Amino acid sequence: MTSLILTVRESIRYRGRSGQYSWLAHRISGLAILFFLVIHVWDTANAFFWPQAYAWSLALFKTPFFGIGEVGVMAAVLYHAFNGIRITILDFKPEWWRFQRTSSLITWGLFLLAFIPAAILMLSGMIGHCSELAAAGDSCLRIPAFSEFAQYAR
Amino acid sequence: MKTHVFDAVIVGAGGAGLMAALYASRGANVAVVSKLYPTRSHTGTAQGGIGAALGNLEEDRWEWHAYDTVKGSDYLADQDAVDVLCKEAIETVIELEHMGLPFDRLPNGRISQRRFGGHTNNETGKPVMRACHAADRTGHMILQTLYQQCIKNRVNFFDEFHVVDLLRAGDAVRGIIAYEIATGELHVFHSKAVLFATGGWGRCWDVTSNAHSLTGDGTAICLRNGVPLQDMEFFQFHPTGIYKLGILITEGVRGEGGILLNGKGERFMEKYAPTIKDLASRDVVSRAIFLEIQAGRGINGQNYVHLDVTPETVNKYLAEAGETRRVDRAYIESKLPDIADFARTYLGVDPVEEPMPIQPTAHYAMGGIPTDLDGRVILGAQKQVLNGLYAAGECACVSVHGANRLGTNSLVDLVVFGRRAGRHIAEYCQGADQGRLATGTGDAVYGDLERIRNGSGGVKPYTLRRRMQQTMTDNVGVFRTEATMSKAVEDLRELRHDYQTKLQIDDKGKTYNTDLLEAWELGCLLELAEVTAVAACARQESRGGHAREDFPERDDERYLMHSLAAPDGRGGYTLEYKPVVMGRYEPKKRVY
Amino acid sequence: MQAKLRIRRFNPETDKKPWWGEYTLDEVLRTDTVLDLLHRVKWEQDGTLTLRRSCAHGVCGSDAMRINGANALACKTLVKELGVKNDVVKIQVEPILGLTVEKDLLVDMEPFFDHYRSVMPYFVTDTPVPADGRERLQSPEDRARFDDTTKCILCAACTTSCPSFWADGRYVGPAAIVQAHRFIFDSRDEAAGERLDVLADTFGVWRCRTIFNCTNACPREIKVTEAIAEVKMAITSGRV
Amino acid sequence: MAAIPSKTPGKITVRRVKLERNYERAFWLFMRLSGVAMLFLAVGHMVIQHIVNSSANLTIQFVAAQWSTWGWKAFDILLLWMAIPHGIRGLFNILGDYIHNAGARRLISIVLGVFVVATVIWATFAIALFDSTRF
Ligand SMILES: Cc1cc2nc3c(=O)[nH]c(=O)nc-3n(C[C@H](O)[C@H](O)[C@H](O)COP(=O)(O)OP(=O)(O)OC[C@H]3O[C@@H](n4cnc5c(N)ncnc54)[C@H](O)[C@@H]3O)c2cc1C
Ligand code: HEM
Ligand code: SF4
Ligand code: F3S
Ligand code: FES
Repeated sequence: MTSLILTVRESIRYRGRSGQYSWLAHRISGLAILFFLVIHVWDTANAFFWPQAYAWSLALFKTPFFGIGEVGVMAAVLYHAFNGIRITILDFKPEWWRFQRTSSLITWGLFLLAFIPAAILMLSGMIGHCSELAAAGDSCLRIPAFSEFAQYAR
Repeated sequence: MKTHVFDAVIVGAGGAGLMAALYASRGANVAVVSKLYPTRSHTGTAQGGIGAALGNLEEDRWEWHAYDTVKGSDYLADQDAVDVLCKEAIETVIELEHMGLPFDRLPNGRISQRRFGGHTNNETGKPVMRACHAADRTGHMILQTLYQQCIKNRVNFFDEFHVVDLLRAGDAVRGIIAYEIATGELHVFHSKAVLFATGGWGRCWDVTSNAHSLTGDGTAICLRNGVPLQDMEFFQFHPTGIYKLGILITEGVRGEGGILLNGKGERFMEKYAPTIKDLASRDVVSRAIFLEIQAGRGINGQNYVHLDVTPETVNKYLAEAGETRRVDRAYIESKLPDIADFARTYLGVDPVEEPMPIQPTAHYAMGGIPTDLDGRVILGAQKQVLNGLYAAGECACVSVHGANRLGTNSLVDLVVFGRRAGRHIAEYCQGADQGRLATGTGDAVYGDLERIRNGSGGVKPYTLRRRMQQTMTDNVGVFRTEATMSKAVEDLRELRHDYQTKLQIDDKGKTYNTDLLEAWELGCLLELAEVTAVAACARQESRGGHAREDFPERDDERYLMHSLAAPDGRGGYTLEYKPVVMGRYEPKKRVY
Repeated sequence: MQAKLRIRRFNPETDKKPWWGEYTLDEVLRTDTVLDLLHRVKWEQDGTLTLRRSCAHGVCGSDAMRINGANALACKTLVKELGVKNDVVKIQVEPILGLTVEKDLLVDMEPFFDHYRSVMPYFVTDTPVPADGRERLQSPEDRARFDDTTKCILCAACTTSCPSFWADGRYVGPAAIVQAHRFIFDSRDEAAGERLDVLADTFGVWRCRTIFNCTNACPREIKVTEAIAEVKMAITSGRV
Repeated sequence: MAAIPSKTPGKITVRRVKLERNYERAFWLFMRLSGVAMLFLAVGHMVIQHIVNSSANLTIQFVAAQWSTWGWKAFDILLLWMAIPHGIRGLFNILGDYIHNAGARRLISIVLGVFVVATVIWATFAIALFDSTRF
């Protein structure tokens, strides 16, 4: 535990360069994706085992709270993917070590390039969904009731 | 006090100590005691190369190497020892290669060699490629390789144990006392044999290439224990230290074609050494630089000259000399990477683009603990052997360097005589018996250390050290006179008195008390500085590294002799002399 | 110029916890090294300040410490590199991380050297020496393969800058891998397999997450991460 | 004498070494290979599911339509087989950095191992047996 505290504190205090921040971001994004993925997998499996729960969860995920989380997952996946490829390349091409800074910058650049449009599309989709519901007198903030999906009960 | 029992104790883990340890441990149970982690030893800073007449690039013979060494020594070296040095240099360098030392290579796969000051082809008088090297970190590779071999052979190390005394019982040796730096505890190492390999004492001077830890401890301990010190007046000033800092710029720079230039842009070494110019031996070049500066021809009239290794300049002079070889940036960077790094870091100068400001720097102790060819310490003019006591490396004086050491010869000295001493120790320990320790062992040093710890005179060791370094630099430097040296002796007397009576340190603790140890080391420096000044004062001639304005000529009639300095019992030092071992080479006037 | 130093102090005999000592020095030059300043503090102000040092020009590896947040050798870090503002330079000095602090800036190096020793850092061969009694031959190209890693001075700046090492001191660390690399890629050496077996284990090269702090900390400018990656490749491909 | 070339490919001596089998190396490689595979699978999945078809429109019918072809089923199963072991191994690496007790480590590896197997089997069944005609 002490080593965890030390590492976390010093990973912020130590004046490292691009690689240190890339590593922190990679680690955090990896954990975030995993957290989401595990829920997602078990949830999706319900499509077969317990369709009612699955359908309900799909509706639940459309609320803005989850919508924003989804944008976060998108950010995590994109960064983690690009940076993972960067690490892999540096491991397999030792002599490219000298691009440590350039490669980090490229990774962040690619990430932004991919993420900004993705975020805009995702957020506009979400806003569209909310305004549709608002027009119909409903609210996208309303948490759907489980019973609404009884039609999918096994 | 903890007691350890070993056959032999090696004090110091530089090149000499480790080589001796490797050999001694083949036949005896050995402990290596060092105040630094072995890889921190100053051997690691040696740059240019190790000399051996391998003849990998051009014809070379060990006899030529021997002649160059004797000539370089200004005929003060013992020629039997020089023969051993130069002959065994070849097999020892090969042995180092077999231990894995990564020398630079020639296209045909052999060890690469370069030129170095004072090393010549005896037939043509031209510089010869004799210095075997691993870029400009030859010493680093030697130190690493020897340490690696020690690990492989499971040598016992006591790292960060500071040796403070030698244990003698009449004409035999009983071991040493060491201060464990981590805990402040004293340890007795009870042994049949002791080898000192504690390196030099350049810290007596202000501008020096030597590490902070080079304080001559082993040499001073021997002096205190009745070993007269040999040829202490001969201390080498290396011509090319970084201006003000003293950090060494290897002679290898000139070996690769670097040129010394004065304030007028002249290659002044043409005047002082017409044949081999910038590659003359060190004393000659240091004096030349000093004279140029004195004549106002330093750069902008200041106390330094330029060392120029820019491809432009080097190629110009190569062309002038009719050589076909040319250098470029890549070449300089690959042959002198560390030098380039030092210049960039400490001078802010890129040596490939600009010349480097340099001045002579206190560098190497030719004198020290007198030994025979097997590293056994010998006492006085009668050359009586002190059984079980050995010395090797810079702290010892075999003497192969005489009045002036040639570049690359120290590393040879370390490994050749370290090896011989190690072998002899292994043999000696088989026969000798352990003896008994006297009661009260260690009380005296304990008292000394306590006195330093509890001193309350209000004078910090640092103040005394500064004053010592100042007086040594001003008065016992490249050029000396009766007046300056007497002044130095006087100053040093006073400093030693202050050291005894007024010293005060801040750290009274046990754990890692480096304050205390620095003060203890200062005691060694003060003694060695005074011995140096006294011996220098008495030698009324100029020879090698000892250049007197009042006696500018060499005087073979009176002084073709080794000096031996010992305490006179009244707080000062007396001198006696012993003859030099001559051989094939008769003293001649030294011209380069 | 003036220097304001904050030095992490700890004396096990008197202190329960480390504390910050603050010192001001005048007449500091832009070309002074941090070691020069620490010496001035020790010699002029407080002799109890404790650190290791020897050569004072970056080749003995004694004085790795954390200067303004990142590892470096005190004797190779010049005041002018540390951001002089209005003729004042602020310098913060701490011991290196991940090894036990014994006193002030001085840490226990034993675990570090244990890792070093664990990778067989010595030349091994069964091939007899050449019959002519001369050197083993090696082409300049083969020699060049491990040139970079022969420069290591075992200062520990790299290992103690590595977050993986902070997390678990059993990771052999970049310095030991650099030392192993020096032998693995030496065409004369014959124990590459054994060293690679050590390094392929749980606390070997895989703990390196390509963070590059080591490369950036190395005062000898060794391409540490490159060397580690070459070792990883040697293990994956079975070729050296 | 020429400068030492920094690298002359082709002229260096390359030797083969025999190494012990080592699962650490296998995992390390797996992390990288699965990573490369997932660059297409996971990123593709994210783009298709969350952008091309905004998740605002995502319904169980949509999923059913996708899983009516074996191609899509295979895509998702492959992603599953990559992502769960990759992520859990990653988690184990992180935990392993901070948990030094050998026993605790073994326990964690067992728990995580069981979790991977259970998750992968459960979800694989779900996808494979999913019957689109029901929706
Ligand atoms: C910058 C520089 C460059 C040089 N370049 C060259 C060159 O190119 N070629 C060449 O031939 N020579 C060169 N020399 C000279 C040569 O390097 C040294 O003379 C030689 O390395 C000395 O080695 P040593 O083994 O005697 O001692 P060192 O390597 O100095 O080691 C001394 C050892 O003694 C230990 N020690 C000291 N005091 C105590 C104590 N009280 N208790 C316990 N242990 C103690 C230390 O810990 C250390 O391990 C150079 C010297 C310098 C300074
Ligand atoms: C999209 C493509 C992906 C790529 C290219 C990729 C690549 C990588 C690589 C190369 C590593 C190893 C890092 C190292 O050992 O230093 C890694 C670690 C990790 N990955 Fe991924 N990955 C991807 C997707 C995922 C997914 C989907 C998850 C979640 C399930 C995930 C979770 C993790 C975790 C938790 C780590 C450990 C992080 C660490 O050790 O700091 N990754 N990834
Ligand atoms: S690799 Fe560099 S930083 Fe690491 S120990 Fe060696 S010299 Fe120091
Ligand atoms: S900092 Fe550490 S993670 Fe690797 S690249 Fe260097 S060893
Ligand atoms: S004191 Fe030798 S590396 Fe700094």
